Parts: sequence; C-alpha cells; structure tokens
Amino acid sequence: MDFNDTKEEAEFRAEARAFLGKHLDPKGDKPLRQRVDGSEFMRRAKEWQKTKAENGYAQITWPKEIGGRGGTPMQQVIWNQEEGKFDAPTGPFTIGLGMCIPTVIAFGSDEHKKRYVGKALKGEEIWCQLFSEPSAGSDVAGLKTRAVKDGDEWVINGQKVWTSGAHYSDYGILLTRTDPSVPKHKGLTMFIVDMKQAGVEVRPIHQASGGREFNEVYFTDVRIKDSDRLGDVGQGWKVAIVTLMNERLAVGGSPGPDWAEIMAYAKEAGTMSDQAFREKLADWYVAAQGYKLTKFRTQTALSRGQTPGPENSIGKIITANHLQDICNSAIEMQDHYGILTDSDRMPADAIFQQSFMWAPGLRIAGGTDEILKNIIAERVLGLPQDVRVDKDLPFDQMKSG
Amino acid sequence: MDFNDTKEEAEFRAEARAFLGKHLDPKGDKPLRQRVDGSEFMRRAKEWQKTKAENGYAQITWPKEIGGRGGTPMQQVIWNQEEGKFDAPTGPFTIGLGMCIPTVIAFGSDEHKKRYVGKALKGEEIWCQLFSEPSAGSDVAGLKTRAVKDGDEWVINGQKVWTSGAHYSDYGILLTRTDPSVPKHKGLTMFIVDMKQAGVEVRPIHQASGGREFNEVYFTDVRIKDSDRLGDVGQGWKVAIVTLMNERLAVGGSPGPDWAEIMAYAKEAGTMSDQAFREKLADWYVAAQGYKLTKFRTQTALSRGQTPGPENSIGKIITANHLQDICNSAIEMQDHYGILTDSDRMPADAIFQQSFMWAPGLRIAGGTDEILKNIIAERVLGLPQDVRVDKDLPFDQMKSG
Amino acid sequence: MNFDFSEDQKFLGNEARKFLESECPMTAVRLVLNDDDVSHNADVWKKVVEMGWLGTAIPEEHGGLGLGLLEVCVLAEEMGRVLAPVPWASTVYFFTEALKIAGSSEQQADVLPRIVSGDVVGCYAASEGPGNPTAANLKTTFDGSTLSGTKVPVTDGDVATHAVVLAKEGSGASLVLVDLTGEGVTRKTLQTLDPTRSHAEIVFDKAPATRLGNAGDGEMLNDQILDHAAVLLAFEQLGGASRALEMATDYAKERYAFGRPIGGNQAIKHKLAEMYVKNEVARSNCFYGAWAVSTGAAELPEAAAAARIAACEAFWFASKENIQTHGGMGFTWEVDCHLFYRRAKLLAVQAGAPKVWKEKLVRTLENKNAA
Amino acid sequence: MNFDFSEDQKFLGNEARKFLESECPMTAVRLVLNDDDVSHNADVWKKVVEMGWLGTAIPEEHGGLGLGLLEVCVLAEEMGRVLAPVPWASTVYFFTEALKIAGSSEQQADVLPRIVSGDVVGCYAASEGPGNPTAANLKTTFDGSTLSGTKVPVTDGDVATHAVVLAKEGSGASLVLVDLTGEGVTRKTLQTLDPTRSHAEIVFDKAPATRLGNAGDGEMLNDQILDHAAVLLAFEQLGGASRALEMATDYAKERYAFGRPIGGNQAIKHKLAEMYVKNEVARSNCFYGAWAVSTGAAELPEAAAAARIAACEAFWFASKENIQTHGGMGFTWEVDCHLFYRRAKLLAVQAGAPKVWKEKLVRTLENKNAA
Repeated sequence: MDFNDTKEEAEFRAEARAFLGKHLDPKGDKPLRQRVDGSEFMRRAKEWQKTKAENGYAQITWPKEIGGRGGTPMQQVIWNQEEGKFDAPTGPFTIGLGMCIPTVIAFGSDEHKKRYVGKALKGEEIWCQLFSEPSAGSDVAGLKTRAVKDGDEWVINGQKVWTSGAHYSDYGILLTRTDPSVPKHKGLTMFIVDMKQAGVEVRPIHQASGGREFNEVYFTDVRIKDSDRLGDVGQGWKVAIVTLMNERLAVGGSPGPDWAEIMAYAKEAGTMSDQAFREKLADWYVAAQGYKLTKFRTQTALSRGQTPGPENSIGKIITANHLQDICNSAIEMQDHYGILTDSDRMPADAIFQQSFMWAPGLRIAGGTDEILKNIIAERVLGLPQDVRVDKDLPFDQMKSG
Repeated sequence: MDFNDTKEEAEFRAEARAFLGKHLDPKGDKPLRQRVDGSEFMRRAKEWQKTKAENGYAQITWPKEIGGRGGTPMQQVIWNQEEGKFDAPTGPFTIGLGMCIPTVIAFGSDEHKKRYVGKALKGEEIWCQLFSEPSAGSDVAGLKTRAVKDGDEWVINGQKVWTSGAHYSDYGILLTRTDPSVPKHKGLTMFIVDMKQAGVEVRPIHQASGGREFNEVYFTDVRIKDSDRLGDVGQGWKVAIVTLMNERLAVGGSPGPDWAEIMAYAKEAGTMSDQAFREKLADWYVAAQGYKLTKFRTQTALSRGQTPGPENSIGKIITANHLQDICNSAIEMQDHYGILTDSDRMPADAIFQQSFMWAPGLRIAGGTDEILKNIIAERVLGLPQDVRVDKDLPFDQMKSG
Repeated sequence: MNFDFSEDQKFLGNEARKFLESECPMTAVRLVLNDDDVSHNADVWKKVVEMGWLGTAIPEEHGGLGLGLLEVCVLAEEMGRVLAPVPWASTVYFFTEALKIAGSSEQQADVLPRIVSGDVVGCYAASEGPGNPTAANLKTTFDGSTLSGTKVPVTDGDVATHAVVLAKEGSGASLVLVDLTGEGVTRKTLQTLDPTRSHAEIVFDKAPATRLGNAGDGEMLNDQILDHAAVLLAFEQLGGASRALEMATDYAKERYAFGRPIGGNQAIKHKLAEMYVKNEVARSNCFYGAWAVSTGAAELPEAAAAARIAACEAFWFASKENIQTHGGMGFTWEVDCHLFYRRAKLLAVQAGAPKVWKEKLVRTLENKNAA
Repeated sequence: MNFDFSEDQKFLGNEARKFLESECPMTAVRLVLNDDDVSHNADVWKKVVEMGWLGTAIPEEHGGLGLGLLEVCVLAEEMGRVLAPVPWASTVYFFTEALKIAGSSEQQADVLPRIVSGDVVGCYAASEGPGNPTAANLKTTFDGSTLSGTKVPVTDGDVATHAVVLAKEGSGASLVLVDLTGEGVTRKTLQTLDPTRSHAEIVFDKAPATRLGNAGDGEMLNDQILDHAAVLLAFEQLGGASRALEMATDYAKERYAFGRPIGGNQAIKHKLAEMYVKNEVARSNCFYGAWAVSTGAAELPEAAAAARIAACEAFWFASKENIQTHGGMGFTWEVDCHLFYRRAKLLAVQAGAPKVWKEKLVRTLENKNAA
C-alpha cells in the first residue's frame, strides 16, 4: 500500500501542474459552488476548453484520432485532481463530454462524429442531456415525449425536466417515444437535437433551495432529420444505458461543508467540550474518510486497468445524507440564530444554511437514495429485481396515476 | 384530560385490588421473566385461574353466560394493571383464553363450546396455537401441514414451530392445508386437536438466546374427527384472521430494562456527566413515554367503546429496537467487562446482557419489524399492498425455494 | 383514564381546520414567501383576530374566551398544518404566556385586552447571537426603566407592537416589557431559512421598558415561559408533521413509476410507516405535555421537554422525507414540500434546539430521582 | 496511488480462506460453544501453529516469517469470517505486538520464538471491572518483581501461558510480562456472551513478573499496543461483517415467502444494501489503518480509531440484521447467526468500546489541528 504516485504518474502530475499554473490562477481559500451563468464566465470557459483541447488535456482517455490524449484513466484522475486546485471554469462541458459525446461516438454516423466531436472538445459547442420528464424520474423509461415519423423527419412534442445547461447548450441528446404500442423499454428512440431551433423552449426551474440551476425544456412540433437518429428506431433504451453508465462516474465530489468545517465552527463557538458533539464528529469523520478512501480504492482499480462497478453508488448515499445531517447539526448548534441566512453575518459565511437547502436535492439528483440502494442490492449483491408489473405491458395500456 | 379513574373505574379497581390482596403476594422488587416451567408453578397457576373464574375475574369482557363477568374492556385493563402488581402465575392461559377459545366461540359448534370453554376458563385445560411452520413464518398462509379426509376423519401430517406452551397444552387450534390445488389462502382448514394423543410429538426449540421457551410440534398420521373442524373446509384463513386479530392486542408490555434502569446503572458507574449518554437517555425516555402514553390513548379509546386498530403495531416496533439499543449501550458502557453474563457479579444482575440476547427474538416474534411496517403502511395509511405474485396461483404450483 | 381531548375541544379543532383550510390555503402562505417586504399575511391575521382565538386562554375579565391551554393546543396543531404565516405563535405561546406568568395585574389589565382586540402583537426576544441564550452571556441591559442592546433574531420582531425581552439587570437577569413602536427602538428585517415568517434584529437604545416580575427572576421566568411555549409549539410541529405525512402518502398513492403507484414500494411504505411511528410518539408526548401545562402539574418540565424533543424529531423527519418521497418534484419551489422543511427548522430552533431540551430533561430526571 | 493489498497478500488471503473453510468450519466453532469445559479448538489451533501464521509479523531472526502487519491484516479478516475459536487475536494482535513494541531484545529473543512454535500462547490483561481501564483507577500493582491483583475479564486468559498485564507501579502504570503457569497465579473461567471464546478472571498473588519497557510508560505503551490491536481487530470484524452479509444475502435469495424469494422485497434489499455500505466504509477505513500500522505513519492514531469505529459499527449492524433477515430461523441455536452477533459484541468491547475510540479520535483531530 502506497499513497504515492508511480514514477510515470508523478511525471504526468508535474507536467499537468506546470501547464495549469501557466494558464490559471490557484483556487482561493473559500471555493463557492461554481457559477455557470454570465457571458464572461462562458467566454473564459470556452477559451480554457480550447486551450485544453489544443494541448491534449481535454479528454485524456480518448484516442488521439478524435482529439484525446490516448492516456490512462489514472492520468484523467490526476488531471482532475490538479485542475481542481485551480480556478478552472469547467462546468459547462462536463455533461456534453462526459455523457453526450461518448454516446454520439458509440452510436453516431461518421458524419456525426466529424461534425460534432471536435467542436465539443474544443468548447465551441455545448451539449445537454434530455431524458427525465415530469412523469418519468426514477422510471426514465416511462417517458412520454413523442417522436412521430413524417417523411424523412421526426416531429417531436413533449417536455423534459431537470436539464442542466439547456439554456446555454447548442445541442442535446434527446430520448423520445416512437412506439407507444409496445412495452415501455422497447418503444424508445434517441436523437441529436439542435437546441437553438424554433419550437425548443427552455425555462429555468425555480428550485426549493431558491436557485435556478436546472431547466425545463418544451418541444413543440420540433423537426429532426432521421439522419440525426442515434441507434436504431426502438433501440433508444440501449443507447440511453450507455449514456447513464457514464453518469454514475461523474456524480460525487465534496458537495459542501464536512467534519472539518463543523469542527472549526465548534472551536469558534466554544462547544468542543460537548461529548455528544464529539461522538457525532467522530462518526462524521469516519464516514467522510470512508467515502474519500473508497475513491482511492476505485482509483487503484482504475490504475490497474479494472472498471469500477455499481459499488460506486455508495458514494452519493453517504455524502448526501451526511451533508444534510452535518448542516442540520450546525444550525441547531447555533440555536435560534441558526435560522438566519445572511452570509455576511453568519458563521462560516452561512455555508451550513445554504447546504441545508441544497442537501435534499442531492439525495434525489442522479438517482434517489432508494434507487441507489436498489442498484447495490441487485447489481452488487445479486438480489432479485423488484416485481415489474409493466414489464410486458404495451406503454399505452400502462396506468400512470 | 385526566389520568384518574372515573368513579366506576375506581370502585372496580378497589374491588380488584382487595380480591388480589386476599389471594396473592405482592410482586418483589426485581421481577424476572415469569418461568412457566415446573409442576409446582403449574399447580399454582391452575389454582389461581380457578379462583379467578369462580369469582368472575377470569375473562372480564366475556358474557356471564359463558363464565365471564360481562364487564367492559376498561375493567379488563384495570384488572390487568392490578394483577400485574402481584405475583400472579398467569402465563399458561394467555394464549388459550386470549386467542384459541375466542376462535372456538366464534366458529365452534354448541358441543365445542359446552365441552371446552368452561374448562379452559377454570384453568383445567390449557390451549396452544399451531399456525407457524418452518417454511411459513411471515407468510403464514404458505403453510404445508396436510390434512387429508379419510371417512369421518382427517389425517394430519406436518410440522409446526414456535408454539408456546405446546408441551403443557391439552388442546390446540391447528391450521392445515386441505386443498393444495387452489391458491394458498383458499385451501386451508382449521381444527381442534388433542395434544395428548399419539402422533403428536413436542420438541423444545433451543433458541439463540440459550433458552427453550418455544416448541416444535410434529404431527404424524394424527387423526382428527371432522366434527372437530372449526369453520368450513377451505375457510381456515378466515378463521385464522379472527385468532390473529386478538394476537396483536396481546403482545407488548415492558420486555426488559428501560431508561430508568440504564440511568440507575450510569449513576452507579459514575458516568452521568457524559453528555453523549445524557442525550441518548433523553431519546430513550421520550421513546418509552411515547410507547406508554400511546397505550393510555388506546385505553381511553377502549373506555369510550372504540376498537383499537392496527396502529397498535407501533408498540412492538418501538420497544424491540429500543430494548436492543439500550442493552447494547449498557454493555458498551461496561467496556470489556460487559461481555460477562454472571448475574451474581454483573451490574443490574446482568439483565442488560440477558435482554441483549432476547431482543433479536422480540424483533421477530409476533410479526417482524418489516411485517409490522407493512401493516401500518397498508392498513393505517392505505398504501397499496405489495405485489403478490402467488395470489392466484394454485399452492402446489408455487415456488418455494 | 381520559387521555384525550374532550368532544368540545375536538369540535373546536374541526371548526378551526375548516376555517383555516378555507382562509389560509398555501396561496396565502406564498404571498408572504414571495415578497420580501411582506412580514405576514394581514388578511389571515385579521380573521384570526376576529375569530377571537388570540383570547383563547385569556381570562374573560381581560376580554378573552377564558378557555384553557388545551384549547390553544388544539388550535396550535391546526395552525401548524397550514403553516400559518402570522405572528400567532409569538403572540400567543410566548408573549401572552409571559404576561400571564410574570405580569402584574396592572400589566395584564393593560395589555391582555389589547391582545384579544388585535391592537397588540407580541414577540419574545431572548437570542443575541449563535447559541442558546443564558443569563450569564446576555449583553442587553435593563437599568430599571430603559433597555439597551441588540436582540437577534426576533421571530415576528418586525410585525410585533410589543416585545417581552430577556435582559441583564445588575448581576442577574430580568424579563421586561417594551413597546416596540416607542422611542429608542430600531428594527431591521432579516433573511432566514423560513421566509414565510418574518424575523428582525431589534436594537434598543434606552428604550422605555417595564419589568415583568421581580428583578433577577428573568432566567426562572424564561424557563417557565419556555415550558409553556414548548408544549404549544410541539402541537404546531405535530400539525406540520401530520400534514407532511399526508402529503407524502397522497403523493405516493398518485404518483406512478414502473407501472404502479410508488407507494406500493416497501422503500416508500416503510419510510412512511416510520414517519407515522414518529408522529404518534410525538402525539402521545404532546398530549402529556398538554395535560401537564393545562393542569399546572409538577411533571411539566419533563413533559414539556419530552413533547418538544419528540415533536422536533417528528417534524424534521417528516419534512425531509416528504421531499424525498416527492422526488424531483419535491425539490421545486412550486411544490409545497420545502415550506414544511423550512418551517420545521424554524420551530426546532425557536425555543431552544432539541439538544438544549435533552439536557433540561435529563437534569429534571436526575433531580426527581435524587429527591 | 496503490491503495490495495498486493497480489502476494491477496494470494495469502485466498489460501487462508481455503484452509480455514476446510479446517475451521462452523462445526469446529460449535465444539467450543457447546462445551463449557473447552476453552478453544485445539485442533484448529495446532494447524494454525503448523501453518506458521503466528510468526507472520515476527522477524526471521526470532523464527518468524518476517512479513509485515499487512499480512496479519489479511489473515485477521479470514479468521473473522470463520469466527475462529482460538486464542489468535490475543496472541498475535495484543501479546506479540506488546512484545514487539515494548519488549527488550532479551525478552523478544526469549518469547517470540516460542510464540512461533506454539509453546507460548499470549493474552492481554487490562480490565479490572466495568468501564475502560485507565492508569488512574488500576488496582493491580507491580512492585518491580512481582504482580498482585485481579484482572477480569481476560480474553483467552484460561488458555494462555503468558500474559501482558497493565499494572500500577508507584504512582504510574507499567506493562509487565507474567508466566501464567508459574506460581502466584489463580485462574477462574467465566461465562460470557460469546462462549466460542474463553474468558478468565486471573488473580495474581505476588506472581513473578518482569517489566516491558520503562516504569511509568504503561499507559503510553498500552495506547500504542491498542492502536495496533485495533487495526488488526478491525480486519477480523470486517471479516465477520462480510460473512454475515453473505449469509443474509444467500438466505434472502433462497428463502421463499409470498411466492418469491424474500430478497426481492425492498425491505430486505435496502437493509442488505445498507449493510454493504457500512461494510465498504469499514473496509476503506481498515485499509487506511493497515497502511498506517504497517508503515508506522504518524496518522496511525486517527487511522486506527477510524478503522475500529467503522468496523464495530459494521459488524454490529450486519450481525443483528443478519438475524433479522433470517426471521425465526435466525433466532434458533442451530442456525449460526447468533454466533456472529455474540462475536460482534466481544470484538466491540475487547480493546475499548467504540465510544472510547470516538473520544480518542476527536482528541487526535484536535491536537493535530492545534499543532
């Protein structure tokens, strides 16, 4: 066991760090959640993406032929670690390059790849993912957005929801229902959609936390050429699985204050002598370490050429509930005063209050606690699937409440 | 709101207390779980039951015609409270009078009632309940014990399990499968069985806790007359529901050490200053009060002539887990020493260690935590039943692992 | 044994529910939520005044209905169900109880009738910063006739006309009554986790004030008032928790995924069953608190603490798992789940956080046991 | 980054698993369980000695294999899976580590080879009564050459030939080494929650003893030894927890109710998923502890504490919910679930209960942060 880089890893890390230091400022002391709004931010983000692409850092594991570096997953991990130490505007490209473009590469035509991959890699075009719908959240395959064939085109009507970045995206991958007369998984088809065309309307969602980081997207008689289909008609679920497999790897990270922050607050507040707090602090430390060290195990597996499996789902179950618990405890330690949200006046810049409102969303986004436990039970432990009463039922005969 | 008895209740309580004081000794300081073994105990128990029956205290809510008092449920509650303060040997009759005989009264012939009710009431005959089987626990209706018609008789073969008091019982009510070719709930039939006849073999179960309070009962070519059937052939489930509805009311009570006992131990051990312990103690107190006060609400409903419903299931969910948690905490407070079980040497006579081994059973007996939550969800909250894949399937085509 | 509300009290509750469902729907709450300049729903408040509810436990001689605190408990639960965006709790549970417990007959005769008429809106100001306020660390001072210092936050502090304030007097603490519309009072509205209720920072600069009770009795009186307020707040929390469970249950029955209602999944069923268990534990402890506070029983300290601890836990669990049950919908501004989550947090810290009450409870158990 | 065991270490683990599954099945555990007069499974112990495992982390110069503690971690996990009813943990994690940490070269040269050969079986005696032992409350005394006092309980105290004892010496505490087969030693077997491991009360009456390390260093040495033992025990607990999860998973797949495997119910699926999550959190913390203990890293105190806390929680949860998953069957003597429940409790108190380690952890975090 050894936490050090191998010689090759150390070399790559030094190279990456030098490159980053040349182009970016180090991150400040108090990183707030990256704000992806504003044209100045977007200009900087696109520029940085272009710089990365030109120097082979944009998608490290992709083959060189399509603009990648032909590097190892471990190099990508090292790059992410180092880039994370700088003030790097990366947000807008995560979904496109992490989920959408890999799907285009897997299922698109040669024309698609020529047309879209390079521009996405260089940050010239931004992509979003259009799967979830108001009535199809955990049960994505229950979606209703219709695509009806009309000559060489498809006509799209319906609504998507929780779409990150829809308002600044140029293209999206869009999962639709093309045949409601067959069971739900079998009547789906995936398309590439131009987000700037008429009939596509993007509305920000006002979240429970007060923010507006996600969108609803309405499609009204939007036309897509059949040549912009990804995969065969009726094979949309198969295509979507490829996209979603990449999602689980993308989610994670430290979403807010942790044991160190609440310990710092307790010291400031003079409550470190409270044994009840001390025992909770120990539990939080152990959970946070458990999460962090499990990622090290995953990295080790990556560096050995293994593919991390569904066991990664444990990360989000731990962190989301952990965050909610820590924030709740910090607020209660502040007693009546804890209800205030003014960051100028509050301990820790009111980060506990902000994250308190964000935590419920984290327990839902990217798979609810309940869905993730099902994934662990079924795919890791091999327990039977839930009974699926709609498995063989034509979609248009399904009950939907 | 008023915790006092009404005038009528106070009168009945005084009368009951006087009667009890005349016949029994008050309970000692340290009540241990009542031991129902030993012939001397059984002799005392039968004698006390006879005394109660002769004086109208045996089954207070039963009509006078069948030996009861024609009293109110509230009077029964008061009687139980008062009797609980004395060293009353009641254990062996609880199941018979609480569950079996009411079933006989509801479904038996006039001969049955004449033959069995009075003798049970006077403690001359003891009854047990034979439903659960090794492969039919939570799913009682999945039982396999066969009853095959042979002329005027039925021939019984099979095995029952977790039968309290089988070894000292004279009769039992026995749920059997008479038709395996129909769905499971429809092929059951209930009988009265003579436990002393040949072919009935009772073997004590060695429990995980080390004790042997329950039994397995094996039936080998046991013959029962058709006239000893309770309810129609194939109606056994309907009969069993009546029996089981009475069970939920019988389960409960304080099964072991609670907040007061662990607080007493903490004082003795000098650990009351530990804030972590203090907060846990507060939670235990609140849970214990919640359970106790919920019973007061149930009593109030009873005294108003209302019937308590499935919401009573919350009692066992709270108490069983609560007991496990308190015992575990007490043991861990004792540190390495807590592993010892010698009651002469251990704090609180090793009651924490004893109950630690009993608690896992309490979470299972009389409906597991999981079954009880299902009951609350379905019957109190009205949520949909679980999908039952075997609902319409003939029993003999069911998968059984 | 009669461990339940009377038929009359239940009738009052039913009528209150009908009234509030009609007069205080969620749209009325959202009027306050969506406008930073609106401190409370004045229409709803006016109707509450007209119903005479503010005088529920105020003696008839002072213009009240002369009922007891049991009736206030019943109303509190209903107020909790609808997240009433009015200064009800501050005026009734804290301010009125403070006057009844600590006020002189002159003070009572002066102020109580004006509470009933709606001319006085009360609030209770103890907190001065992070952590539970104690006599030892108070900075606001009372010099016998004027009050100086800063109280923050004060729930409903910007809509109230009067405040009861915990202040230092000499080496001890006292409770004082202040007219917030008088001189020497500056108020600033604050942003909080629960924008459906208003909060203020109040700066007193030699504001004229009169003492409630004896000098130096402030901490003792504060404890008594909080025992009362804790029970009443617990019923409000119970109402919120019950409503959150109903919302989650209704949604779980209506929302389909994988071809059937999500409420058919054990993950949801058992989550809601656990909510039910917590709510029932809270309800039973609340009933006991109601009995103790209404009869002035010696058991009040432990009964109030247990009611508060159980109600905080029930509302917290119900409000957060109600969001979770609603999935993505539950995390939108338009769906009401977050309003319960926000209110749950406010009510859990407003009269001392649960951990403060756990310590109070254990101290009480120790003292009892020692006696 | 290489946060995993090496291929060699994994191979050792696989071989150990095959060996123990064959040589130490549950029937071997039950031989000890069912007979009060049997302190351990001597056949299994003999084979463990023959495998040379007792010398895993003992230098070759003392007859050991000269491997490191990582290899002991690997073996500990396997021992935990089969609930090995032998004095392995006492001898290897506690006694051997105590000698390696605190013993003089003469003491090491004298005793370590005899551990490898199986002639010495060790145990560790700190507890004297309820609560975690501290130097301040020790009653057993060492006068420089003899030991007097009572230690209770001592895990494996009736099968061991030698003990390392924490005793008072003057105003401080020291660690001493005693031959339990010598004079002045009386042992009494005790009944415990885990009858598959033996426990004794040991009375020392001027028993000849030699000090390990310096006079007065007892508490510091005890802390160091427990940091080592905690990591190794954590792997044993992890093995038990993993096996309990497998048992529960296997049963949930095989056991039918309502026409399908009970493992198809979300109540069971999510319970087992939670078990898996706790086990993985424990595993990751155990790995970190293994790294720290094997490299002598400065992070050992927090790593050992975190490993122990996580492993105690994982084994406790897995063992109790394994019974619950088995339903009535799980509460019978014949089914093995209760043996894991019993062992989980023993391992959770043997080297200081979790709450002791939580306090150690937070103290370490504070000191680090202050430095």
